[in-house]
Amino acid sequence: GGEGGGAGGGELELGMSVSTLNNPYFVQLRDGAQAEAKNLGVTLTVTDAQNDASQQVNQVQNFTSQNMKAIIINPVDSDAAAPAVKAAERVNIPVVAADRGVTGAEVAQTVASDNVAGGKMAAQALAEQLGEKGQVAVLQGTPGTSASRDRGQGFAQGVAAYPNIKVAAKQPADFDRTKGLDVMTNLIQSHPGVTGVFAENDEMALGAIKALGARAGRQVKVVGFDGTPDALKAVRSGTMAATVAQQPKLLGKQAVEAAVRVAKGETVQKSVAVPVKVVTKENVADFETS
Amino acid sequence: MSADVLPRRSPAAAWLAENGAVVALVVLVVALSLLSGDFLSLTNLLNVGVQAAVTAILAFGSTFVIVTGGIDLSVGSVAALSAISLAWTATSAGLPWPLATLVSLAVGIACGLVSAALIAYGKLPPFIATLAMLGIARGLALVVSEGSPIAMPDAVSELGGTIGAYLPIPLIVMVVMGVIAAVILNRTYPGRAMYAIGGNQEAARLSGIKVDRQLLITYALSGGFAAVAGIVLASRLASAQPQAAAGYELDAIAAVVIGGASLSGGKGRALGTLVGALILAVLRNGLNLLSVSAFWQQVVIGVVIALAVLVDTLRRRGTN
Amino acid sequence: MSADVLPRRSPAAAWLAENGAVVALVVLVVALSLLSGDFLSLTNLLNVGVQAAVTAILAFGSTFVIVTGGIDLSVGSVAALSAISLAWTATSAGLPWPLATLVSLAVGIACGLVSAALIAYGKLPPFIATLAMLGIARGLALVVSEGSPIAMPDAVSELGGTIGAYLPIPLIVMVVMGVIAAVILNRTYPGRAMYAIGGNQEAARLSGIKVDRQLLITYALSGGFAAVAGIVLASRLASAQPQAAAGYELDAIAAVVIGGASLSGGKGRALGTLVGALILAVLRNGLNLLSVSAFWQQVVIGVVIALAVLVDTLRRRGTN
Amino acid sequence: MRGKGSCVSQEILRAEGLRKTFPGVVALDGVDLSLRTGEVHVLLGENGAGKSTLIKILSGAYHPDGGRVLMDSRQVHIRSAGDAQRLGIATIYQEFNLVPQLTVAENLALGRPPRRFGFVDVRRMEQQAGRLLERVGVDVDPRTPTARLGIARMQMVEIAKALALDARVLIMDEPTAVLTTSEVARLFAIVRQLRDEGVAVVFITHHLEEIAEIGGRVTVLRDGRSVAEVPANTRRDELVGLMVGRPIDQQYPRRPAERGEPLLEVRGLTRRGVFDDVSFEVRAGEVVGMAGLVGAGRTEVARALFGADRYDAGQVFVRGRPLPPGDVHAAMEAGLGLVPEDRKAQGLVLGADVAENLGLVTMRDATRAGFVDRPGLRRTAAKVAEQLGIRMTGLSQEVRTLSGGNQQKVVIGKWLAANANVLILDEPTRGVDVGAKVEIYQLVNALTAAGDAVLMISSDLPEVLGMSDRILVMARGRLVGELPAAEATQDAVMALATTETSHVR
Ligand SMILES: Nc1ncnc2c1ncn2[C@@H]1O[C@H](COP(=O)(O)OP(=O)(O)OP(=O)(O)O)[C@@H](O)[C@H]1O
Ligand SMILES: Nc1ncnc2c1ncn2[C@@H]1O[C@H](COP(=O)(O)OP(=O)(O)OP(=O)(O)O)[C@@H](O)[C@H]1O
Ligand SMILES: O[C@@H]1[C@H](O)[C@H](O)CO[C@H]1O
Ligand SMILES: [Mg+2]
Ligand SMILES: [Mg+2]
Repeated sequence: GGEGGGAGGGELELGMSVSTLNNPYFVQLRDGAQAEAKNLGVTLTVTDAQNDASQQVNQVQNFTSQNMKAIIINPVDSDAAAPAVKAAERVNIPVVAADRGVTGAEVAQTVASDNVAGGKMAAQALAEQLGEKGQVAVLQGTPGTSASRDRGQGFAQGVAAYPNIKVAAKQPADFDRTKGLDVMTNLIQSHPGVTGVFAENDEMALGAIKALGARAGRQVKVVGFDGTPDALKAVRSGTMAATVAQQPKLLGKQAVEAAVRVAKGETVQKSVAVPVKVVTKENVADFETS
Repeated sequence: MSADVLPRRSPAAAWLAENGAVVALVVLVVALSLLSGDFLSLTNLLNVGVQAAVTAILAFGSTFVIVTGGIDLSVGSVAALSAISLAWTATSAGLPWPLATLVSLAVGIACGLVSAALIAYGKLPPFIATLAMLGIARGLALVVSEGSPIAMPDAVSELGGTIGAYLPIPLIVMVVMGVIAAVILNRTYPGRAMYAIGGNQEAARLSGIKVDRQLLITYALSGGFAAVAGIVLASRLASAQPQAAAGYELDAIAAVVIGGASLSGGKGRALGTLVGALILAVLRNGLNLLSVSAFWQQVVIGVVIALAVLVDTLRRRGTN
Repeated sequence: MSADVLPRRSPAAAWLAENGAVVALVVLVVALSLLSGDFLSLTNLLNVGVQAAVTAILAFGSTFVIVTGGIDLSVGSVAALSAISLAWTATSAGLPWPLATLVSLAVGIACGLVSAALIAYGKLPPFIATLAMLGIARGLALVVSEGSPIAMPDAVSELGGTIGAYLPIPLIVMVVMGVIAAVILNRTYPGRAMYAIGGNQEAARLSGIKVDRQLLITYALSGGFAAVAGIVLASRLASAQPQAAAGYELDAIAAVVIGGASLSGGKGRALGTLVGALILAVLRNGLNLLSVSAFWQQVVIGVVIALAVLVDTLRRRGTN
Repeated sequence: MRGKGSCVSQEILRAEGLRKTFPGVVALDGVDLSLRTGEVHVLLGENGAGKSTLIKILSGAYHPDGGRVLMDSRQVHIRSAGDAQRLGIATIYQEFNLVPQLTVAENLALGRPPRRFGFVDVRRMEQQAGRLLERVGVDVDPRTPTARLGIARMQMVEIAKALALDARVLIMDEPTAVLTTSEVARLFAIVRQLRDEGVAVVFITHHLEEIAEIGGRVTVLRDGRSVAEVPANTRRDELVGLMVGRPIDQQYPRRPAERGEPLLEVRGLTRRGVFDDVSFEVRAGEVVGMAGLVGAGRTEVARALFGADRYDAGQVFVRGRPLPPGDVHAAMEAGLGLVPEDRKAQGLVLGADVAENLGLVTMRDATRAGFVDRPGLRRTAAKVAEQLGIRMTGLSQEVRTLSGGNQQKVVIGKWLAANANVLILDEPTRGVDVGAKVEIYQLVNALTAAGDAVLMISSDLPEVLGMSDRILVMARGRLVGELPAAEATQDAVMALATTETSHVR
């Protein structure tokens, strides 16, 4: 980390477009970014694209109107972010991508956790919990979002290594806790033999745990994704077997750091992979304070 | 009076004719029972009831509004704000839970009153007034919660559970709210006034109905019902979420309209609304049981909603 | 019979009186210019125009529907499906882009025709028919794209760019579509029939207007406009996304209603709709420029929408 | 111009055994009608007899369940309004079929605007509209939004709209119900001219005196059957007998009551541009009639004093106590009641049933602790319906599906139960058949005998003359005179009504 160049940072203005704040994960990402901005003495304006790629383009456009010195984009969709990034580049404003990459345009730095890798790790974690055999259900995120796509793909790759694990059902629950609850409730009816659940985010995992009731953590192992505070609590209490923790605060912090440096004309690494880590009961304490 | 009165239909037939959505629901249930062996179990049917509860309660509230010829787009947001208010006042402000629950209801009602004031005194179209409230309530829910879920007090979370081993409380709450809605609509002055206003606002006014005041009551009821829905929703999750129930307004309105109400007002019944909400819940439940793929689900839901109402309108034309 | 006609107001005053949203827009622009130094630059104003374009084009299409007293909830989904159709036929099916564009328009129009058939022949309420189409079109977009974005053909993506260094093409498309909408509404038989149907459907029918056929035209236009909006949207992103424009139906309807139309039909103008769409775009742009915090933005947008329409209704009451 | 007699009139349209049922009711049950060129054929029948249903079949709005229609001796199937237009049948419906949001010109050209290069030719449309309006003698700018017209001028626009079709068969369903004497004269002149040009006119009216004046033959409908075809000069009581099945001895059975204290006092009521300095009083036991030409402002005064509209100056007292302006509820509490002139727009909840509508005004009083005594309201409704002889399948029939005259009875009926002390009746017998009119007049008598008061606005001069104790005449927003019943004649009233005063409008 470090101060990133010392004096004269006071007037520096940065813009950050977050894909959505309707999710605690991104709230943490924002919090990390804001804390770091305060720490570095720069002004950070955060906007919420409400999961709408075109609104995000608008917001980046507006940042250019405001002459921001650098822009952090947390893409709603990796492909769709390219025109926004290009627009910023045209007026020579450097862009840092956070949490998700941008395909089809150059950014100064990508600070991200790898969702495909995360999906694979989730498969491994779940397999371990299940003794490498059994039926699993997958709760999918909002159809068509890159996070759902990538995690689903990673999980499928990962689970392929375990011939005795069968994916019995895949149903969308839109990254939403209530839907996670309802869909899981229904899946228990049609697939009573399910012993493992992979939810593409923690919100759905927490809903699924509600649906499973006392069976969660005992007969049925649930693995989530994100590492939100509620999920960490669930991991500690044993109802959630594991979650693939992203480190949203760290992502936000590093993105701001990088943005400040590129704004001052320094060069930065093309990509920083913020590791995703599997959180289980054993190591949950390491995450709870971060 | 002419003697040429045709033979009257039996009461059951008359009831069916007015509640045509019932036919669609029955068809759906039969079809799903045949397609999926898991569907027709007691547990699953109770599940469906629970899953319908939040939408149904929101929809009962929307029924009042739609009967007056209005629309309430804010119910999902108001539900979230009310739940957040409960959890926040109980947790951060340390209020005892019964008080926190009252606060939550008051917040819901207040939201309804603000919308109604904009409509009655500001002469805003209900669509705009409640669209504004949709944004305001959702924003406030996010502001209060700082974007993160807040745990619900345990006592309130019981609401998400069961009585004994089986009987789910959300189901009971749904039925109770449905009965309240039916009684209000059928038996009380405000309820009857809603039909008059929705049927012909000017005629209602010239008949001495205080339209403005009745609209306040109507939207306050919608807000109050939304608060109850929000509390039930949060209890099921044991956590109040600022983004909860986003987009539920369309489901609620759809339930009311599938249940036979008209968006131009003057028509609608609580029982119809319940059937509408059940159709939506049965549909989603069934698609899960049948493991329909994520992408196709939306297509199927769309087609079935259209068919369900089509059955009704075609049948109605048949009898006429 | 006497010449009981009130003195006519001057044309400018009459225009203002009918397009009250203009006043709200002007107030908003002045306020934002004072509050933010960045607002009143040419670049920013062009940005606002571009940002309004998609909503405005969808809203022009919705204006037709709303004038007939209907509602079209499917415009966002249809926009996405049309864009996906274009990208898919151009990429996977290898169609040349002009043909792919035609396919895309045809898909939009077909969606509108299906909704209209359900309404006109199936007697479904427009809310239900288009809610069904909302699900169907979105689902098909996901099915065709398998959930992933598809790159737009480069030639079409140019639409998202500028003519020369400054003039954004989406802005031009918006203006052209607006003019087309205005001409259709004011000068063509289908346009005038829309007002007649929305004003008094029975009178329209008894005057020999083929209501069913005109509804087909109306919703086909809405679908066609949605396709254009979808293409513009995808061009701006250089990628057709199955999730694009989700929820835009509410923005589109809001733009139409803010622009002075009534959801009960018979009223509405293309120019008003444009102003409505601009108000929404200016508002979002301004709040970004003012760095209003994300959670508060929704609150502020809600309040300003209510105020904008309130200004209009109060002013109108003043003049009457 | 060909004379009436010299015209070789031949049958142009023939209906045989028409039958039409609605759920729960047989509206037509074997109706025959024969229509010749160059005749005015009157359809006569009680409210709900099936007149409107019959003409709606001829105009393509309804499809018959049985029977057939022949034109020029060939069977035709009229499936839509378009079919009827092509066959040369134009219809003026009992209920307005105008689009309030559109201009007068557009309504006149509704469904077939003139086009140029595929676009609507607004200029030509407005010119054509101007000519049509001139023909029916209505002085409005074709660009006026139709919603701004009063009800009478809307009727004239409807008439102009039908004339625009240059039809061979012109059907008019109670066109005179909302017109005043001078407009009726104007309309008759037009009808005679059309007749002489060979147009076949079907004319429905409840004003029996109009029959001899304009009609040639009369077909009488009763309970959905055609019971007689008689010449128009048939004696009035004979017509009534055919129609109602019993004699009616006195058309205007006013029994003056003892006059008491003033119940309603209006002082200096003014609304700028609409009415000016209107003052009058109505005493207990009195029926005060209010006459005037269309647009004189009678309706506006009535609505303002009832609190339905605002006013700029003046005051209203009931039993000496001032009423707060613009408060319908307060006016009702004080004992006022208003039967509005436009039943569809202001009087009825069309989608609700008869019981619901009849209980609308009394619902508040039937409420205990928030709960409405609906069975009680229903009992009252049944009584009122019986009293007024409302023809319906039952109290649960949707008001929308009642015949026009029966709808009007419902509007009046809902105030009967309310025990208003001062009842304002705005065009109360519009569209009501002769038998039912007498019923309504008896009710007026009963009210005044009980010490209540009635303010009766009517464009039906014989009715005002026959039923009022005192007649106020309005012209152009001012009260221009008052005539005691004894001195009032049609001529005296008309002389006052056409007084040239300075406009307030
Ligand atoms: N759509 C409908 N549904 C049910 N009943 C109807 C419908 N239309 C008409 N009726 C019934 O048919 C009968 C005949 O009605 P119609 O309107 O033809 O009477 P009318 O002779 O024109 O009476 P009026 O003089 O009052 O206008 C009435 O009893 C009426 O209630
Ligand atoms: N300047 C004007 N421009 C347009 N319309 C007008 C104007 N002045 C009056 N009118 C219309 O004329 C109508 C006046 O006729 P109205 O029927 O209300 O009067 P009235 O005295 O009650 O006559 P009646 O009862 O015979 O119809 C008003 O309702 C209004 O719609
Ligand atoms: O990465 C994020 C988080 O996992 C969130 O829970 C859902 O949206 C995804 O894009
Ligand atoms: Mg009739
Ligand atoms: Mg009048």
